[in-house]
Amino acid sequence: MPVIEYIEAIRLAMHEEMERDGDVFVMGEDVGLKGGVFGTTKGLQQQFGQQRSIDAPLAESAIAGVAIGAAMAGMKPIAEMQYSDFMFPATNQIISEAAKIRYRSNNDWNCPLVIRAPIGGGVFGGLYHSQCPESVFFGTPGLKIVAPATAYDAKGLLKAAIRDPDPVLFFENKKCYRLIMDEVPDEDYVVPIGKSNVMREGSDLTIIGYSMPLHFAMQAAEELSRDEGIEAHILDLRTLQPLDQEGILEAVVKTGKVLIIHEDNKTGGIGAEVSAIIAEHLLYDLDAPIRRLCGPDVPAMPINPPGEKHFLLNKDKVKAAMLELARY
Amino acid sequence: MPVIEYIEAIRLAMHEEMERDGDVFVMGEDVGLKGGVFGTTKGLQQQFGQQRSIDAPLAESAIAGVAIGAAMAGMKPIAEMQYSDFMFPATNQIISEAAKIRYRSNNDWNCPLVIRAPIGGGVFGGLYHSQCPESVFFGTPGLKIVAPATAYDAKGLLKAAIRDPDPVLFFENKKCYRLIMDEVPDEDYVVPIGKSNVMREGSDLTIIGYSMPLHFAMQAAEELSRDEGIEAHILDLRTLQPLDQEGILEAVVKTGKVLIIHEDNKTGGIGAEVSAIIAEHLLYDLDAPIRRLCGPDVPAMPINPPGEKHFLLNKDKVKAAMLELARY
Amino acid sequence: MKQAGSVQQKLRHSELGLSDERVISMYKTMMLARRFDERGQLLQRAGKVNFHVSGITQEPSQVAMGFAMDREKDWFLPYYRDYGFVLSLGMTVRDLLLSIFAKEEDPNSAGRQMPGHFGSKRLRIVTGSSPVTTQVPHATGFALAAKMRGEPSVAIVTFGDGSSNQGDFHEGCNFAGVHQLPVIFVCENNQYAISMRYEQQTRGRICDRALGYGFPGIRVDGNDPLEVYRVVKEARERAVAGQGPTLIEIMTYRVTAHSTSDNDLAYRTKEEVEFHKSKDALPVFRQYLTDAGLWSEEEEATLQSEIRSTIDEANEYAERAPFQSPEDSVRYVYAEEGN
Amino acid sequence: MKQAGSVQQKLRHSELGLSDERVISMYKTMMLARRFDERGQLLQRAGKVNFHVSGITQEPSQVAMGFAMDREKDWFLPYYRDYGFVLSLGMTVRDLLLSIFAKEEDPNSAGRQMPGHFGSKRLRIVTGSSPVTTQVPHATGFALAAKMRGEPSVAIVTFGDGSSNQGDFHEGCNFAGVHQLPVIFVCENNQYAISMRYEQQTRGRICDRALGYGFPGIRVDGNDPLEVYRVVKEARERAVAGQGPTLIEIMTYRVTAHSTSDNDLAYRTKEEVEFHKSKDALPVFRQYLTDAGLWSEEEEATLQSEIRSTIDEANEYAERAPFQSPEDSVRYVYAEEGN
Ligand SMILES: Cc1ncc(C[n+]2csc(CCOP(=O)(O)OP(=O)(O)O)c2C)c(N)n1
Ligand SMILES: Cc1ncc(C[n+]2csc(CCOP(=O)(O)OP(=O)(O)O)c2C)c(N)n1
Ligand SMILES: [Mg+2]
Ligand SMILES: [Mg+2]
Repeated sequence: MPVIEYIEAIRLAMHEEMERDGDVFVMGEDVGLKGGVFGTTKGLQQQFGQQRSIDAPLAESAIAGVAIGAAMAGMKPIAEMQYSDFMFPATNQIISEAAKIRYRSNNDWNCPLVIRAPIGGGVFGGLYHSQCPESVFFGTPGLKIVAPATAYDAKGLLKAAIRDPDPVLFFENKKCYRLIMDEVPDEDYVVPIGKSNVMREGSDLTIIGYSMPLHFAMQAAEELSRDEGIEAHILDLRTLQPLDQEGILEAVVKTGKVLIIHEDNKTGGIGAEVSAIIAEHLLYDLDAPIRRLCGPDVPAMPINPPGEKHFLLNKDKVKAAMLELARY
Repeated sequence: MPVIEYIEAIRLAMHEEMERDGDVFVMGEDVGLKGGVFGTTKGLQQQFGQQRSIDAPLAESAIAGVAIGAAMAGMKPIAEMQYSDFMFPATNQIISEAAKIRYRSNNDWNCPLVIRAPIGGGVFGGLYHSQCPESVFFGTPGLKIVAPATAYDAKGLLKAAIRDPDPVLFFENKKCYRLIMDEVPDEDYVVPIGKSNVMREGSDLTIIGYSMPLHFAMQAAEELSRDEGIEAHILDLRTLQPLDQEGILEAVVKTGKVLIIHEDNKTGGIGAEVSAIIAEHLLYDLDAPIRRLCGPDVPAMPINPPGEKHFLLNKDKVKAAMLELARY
Repeated sequence: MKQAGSVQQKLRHSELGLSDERVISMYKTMMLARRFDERGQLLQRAGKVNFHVSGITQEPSQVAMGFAMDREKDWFLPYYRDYGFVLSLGMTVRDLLLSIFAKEEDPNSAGRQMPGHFGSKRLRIVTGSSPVTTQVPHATGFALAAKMRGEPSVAIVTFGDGSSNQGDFHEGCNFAGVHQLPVIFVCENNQYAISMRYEQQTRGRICDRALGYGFPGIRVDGNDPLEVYRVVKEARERAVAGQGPTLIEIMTYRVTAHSTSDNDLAYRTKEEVEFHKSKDALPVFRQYLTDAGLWSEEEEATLQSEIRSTIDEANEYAERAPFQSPEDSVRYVYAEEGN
Repeated sequence: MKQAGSVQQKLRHSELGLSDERVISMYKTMMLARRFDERGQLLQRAGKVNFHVSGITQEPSQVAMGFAMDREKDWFLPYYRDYGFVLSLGMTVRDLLLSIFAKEEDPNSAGRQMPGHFGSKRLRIVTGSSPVTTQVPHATGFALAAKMRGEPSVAIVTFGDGSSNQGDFHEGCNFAGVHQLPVIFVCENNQYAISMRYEQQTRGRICDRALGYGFPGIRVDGNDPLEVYRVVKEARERAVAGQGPTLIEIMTYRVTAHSTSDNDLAYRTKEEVEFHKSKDALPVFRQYLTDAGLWSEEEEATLQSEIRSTIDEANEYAERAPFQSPEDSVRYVYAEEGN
């Protein structure tokens, strides 16, 4: 199976879905001739033309709102937000509109929309090119939210999102774009929305997370296995909304010790809900308090290197937390 | 001490602070001559003039954004969002701007802004006049969020919010406006932001919540005490951001059984964070799984009476959950 | 105006390409909207429903809009006062009463949303929400879809004067201008946004904003429905011909309170309201038909009694109809299996 | 243009009320901005810093803006290309280099934000962010505060052409129009928003949008800094006199890539860029001073060497300066005790 970059997996998913279905199109700032500021939509305009790879004016509420209209009309838009930090002007369109169209019309209308937005730091982007906006949208029923950590999942989840009849926020991690490469089959496949994935089997402690930090956990797990004989069980949520409750509980039961990790700041993050689900359903199976290792509760990460490093998770921080929990 | 309505407490707080400090002003749609759609700002324009009770064009991002500018210039604006459902167009101004001004300028600038927004249902307002938007803003460091349940707290917290040097979202419950009346002293006082309040002492189970549903819990607690001899300990969070961790943990230790209640839907709500805090710090003090009783995970409540009733918490639903937990 | 020049006036609708039947049908629809609206107010006052929002005096131009469009091909994004508009698109008074009573059979939302929140895929009426102006970019999106598919559909969207100050107005118009999309933006300028007079909302003319987006902006008298018809029809023709969007500002006046929850005399005088009531286009339109020899006292009497019985029946039906069950009221958050 | 009419031109700045010293100082500031900007590019190419965003060719009009305002009274809300603007307001090259190197002593953000995100309360420069156009309503808010307090302050805010399509532009302008606030909205139309040409962003003229808000909108040639000075000064006078806002569209061109992360030849030609480089206002302005007898080769040489050593020193200082400590980098989320 070919090994490809995470960003290439995203590009391929769009490319294949646009070939497969004439209703699929991409829209966003600079997505056309330039192919996006990260190059994610490169080549799409050349192949599919300006009508299906639309350079949109610099106005995120319109990008979302126009895409919502087109989706209600039966198209399948993929709206790109240049950085997830810049999707907040579209919040009203996403929360008041996209999320509520099916419900408010009693199933008469629906909104098969995908909004792609790069999340995460570590690229010296500072306060407004590094954020994780998950918590803003997580509490809104009617939205689905996915956040892949691997190229395989990126491609399969994006395809599933495009085919989904409801609005899906697709949070791709910009640090993963060129850093993460893995095997991706040539054949068509989807990764089902709503299913978590066990990345590593283990019996000593369970790590639950999503997106980039899982790679730190995987590296740390290898070292802990080799050096300490500690075996971590690692669960990739992949879908944040709806959370895979069953998958979470299974992963917890395996070890009885849970560390939740994400880059988004701790308070009000996805980790809180994961922890609450566990505390509601598996309290008596726990051998240690539920730990969360997340970004600090500050508005965003600074651009200067020591500040950025201090903010972000990395292998060493995750490993230390894992070790501490394993020894608990 | 005079007993006054919750809405009157809010009006009085604004009135007194405007008298006290010439930099304080209110701004929003219809806040002037009409005195707001609920009457919350009634009389302010008459007393303080059009310049300090400003009718703003129908544009929430400007209401927030202009208020932010004025706040940075040293004024103390109270921006009113007509319904919290309509504050989403201002999300970018609130999250990207108000919340980050102090941090991004390394303490050079700050933003002493209050945004008032009525939350909650039960007024036959349907999907877009009933929502609880807490979860959208809760995960954003740099914001403070308060949500009073009583007239006393409404007045004291609003005064504290107006005097606070940082942006505060003040979520007033529209169902409480005329339904909730309690003793409010004539003298100036503030309720400190960040401090929860024990509404009722008890030893059998702990209820943690905020805003309107606490009144259901109080009624249910009385009945349970009288009929079943069950004594509930009830904690009003009052401030949602920053959460009073110490207060929460103290309340939990009292009984070892926790029921968290709020009207906002369950997934991703404030209750998740409260539960996660407990699961992280007091796991071994718990005698039962942590329960959450919240709005269902649907986009918003319907306008038709049976649908609204089905969506909302009430005394009976809370009582049933309390009883079940007490008997656990 | 009514007496003199009637021979000339007789021709106005024909000149616009409106047959006698169509112009009569326009009048009937306006009257139906008016009577429905009055019933809504009555029901609220009688405590039978919680809430009503009125479009009285805005109906003539709303109906004119509807008649200027193509019900089979176009897309409609009305706002909450548009009873006249949606009635001209095929929604029935029964549908509207089911919505007022918030009953399950309400095609707009099964009684989930407030009245005035229209939506019916069958009628190509796009589901709307309460936060104002969000529908403007949606209309642009429908127009984009039509253009991409090569369909001769035009999207028409309405909103209030106050609502035109939302960012979404600007963004939705500008996008449509850049891509020259087949969409008509209609501002029903009734000179108030709840308590706020037009001058408190903006110092510009709304129609002038089109200039900044590179397409025509036209102001039209809402009390002249035939002129509204003409302007909308021309805008539609431009749109279909690939000449892009048009912004139309219909000058009208809100004679009722903002809604049944509002007391408008707290911020304006009875005299001001009475003045505008006296300019009501409905009797003028009837006079036009009469002068044109198309309408008589008898026909008026028959119409009124027909409308009354239609509304009475619908009212009774809607009042008796069941609410959506609580179990069903939490359905359709996402597609269900087999959807 | 350079030779002929020089006698007449000699008077231009004096006619505008600019003293010889001031107009020379303007030139020096433009040149300082240019050389600083070039250093920024160099540092990025040398791998010393990660990122630079350039304002080259936009500085002459930026400096003109700064000089037309009152540094003691007004409020300044620049956008990320405004080096010329902030240098004319009292920010130093050392401040800017500290920001480029993201060092603790950077007055803008202590090295927290990207370069080009200005802010200094002392200099009345309002802290800015990356999401474009959010500063427009802020400027309106500063103007509102000035009006409420009866202070003779004017807020001036800049933004790009692409950014003028955000809802916040519309909302911020309209609010200011309604309340006739002392604010100047300046669009630096450099004809690109990253890769997107002006025509892909809007079909209208940005200056025309003012009409819809009820205040004047003026388009001015950015390569004519004295004209920019005149227009901004007049707008300021109108503002102080209580006559409300002005929208100014400065026509310019972005000759560099969007930022050092962008490859502009993917979407435009070298020829197009060269054509606009040839219209650079900086040498023209120098010629103007020379023709006016205010500037010589020797003065130019001195200026260049002064600037070089200023920049070199600042560069060295900034490069050596410490970063904010990780512990401090998480401070100031909220006010700290005693704040
Ligand atoms: C985003 C948003 N903010 C506030 C409201 C509350 N609201 C409902 S109608 C209205 C006034 C609308 O005025 P206008 O656009 O002129 O329409 P009209 O009611 O006059 O027809 C307001 C402020 C809302 N529905 N949505
Ligand atoms: C809300 C938002 N969306 C997207 C971006 C990413 N972005 C940064 S600059 C830019 C283009 C701005 O163009 P323009 O306003 O013309 O200013 P210029 O860079 O040309 O000076 C974009 C899209 C952003 N900063 N903010
Ligand atoms: Mg109106
Ligand atoms: Mg530009």
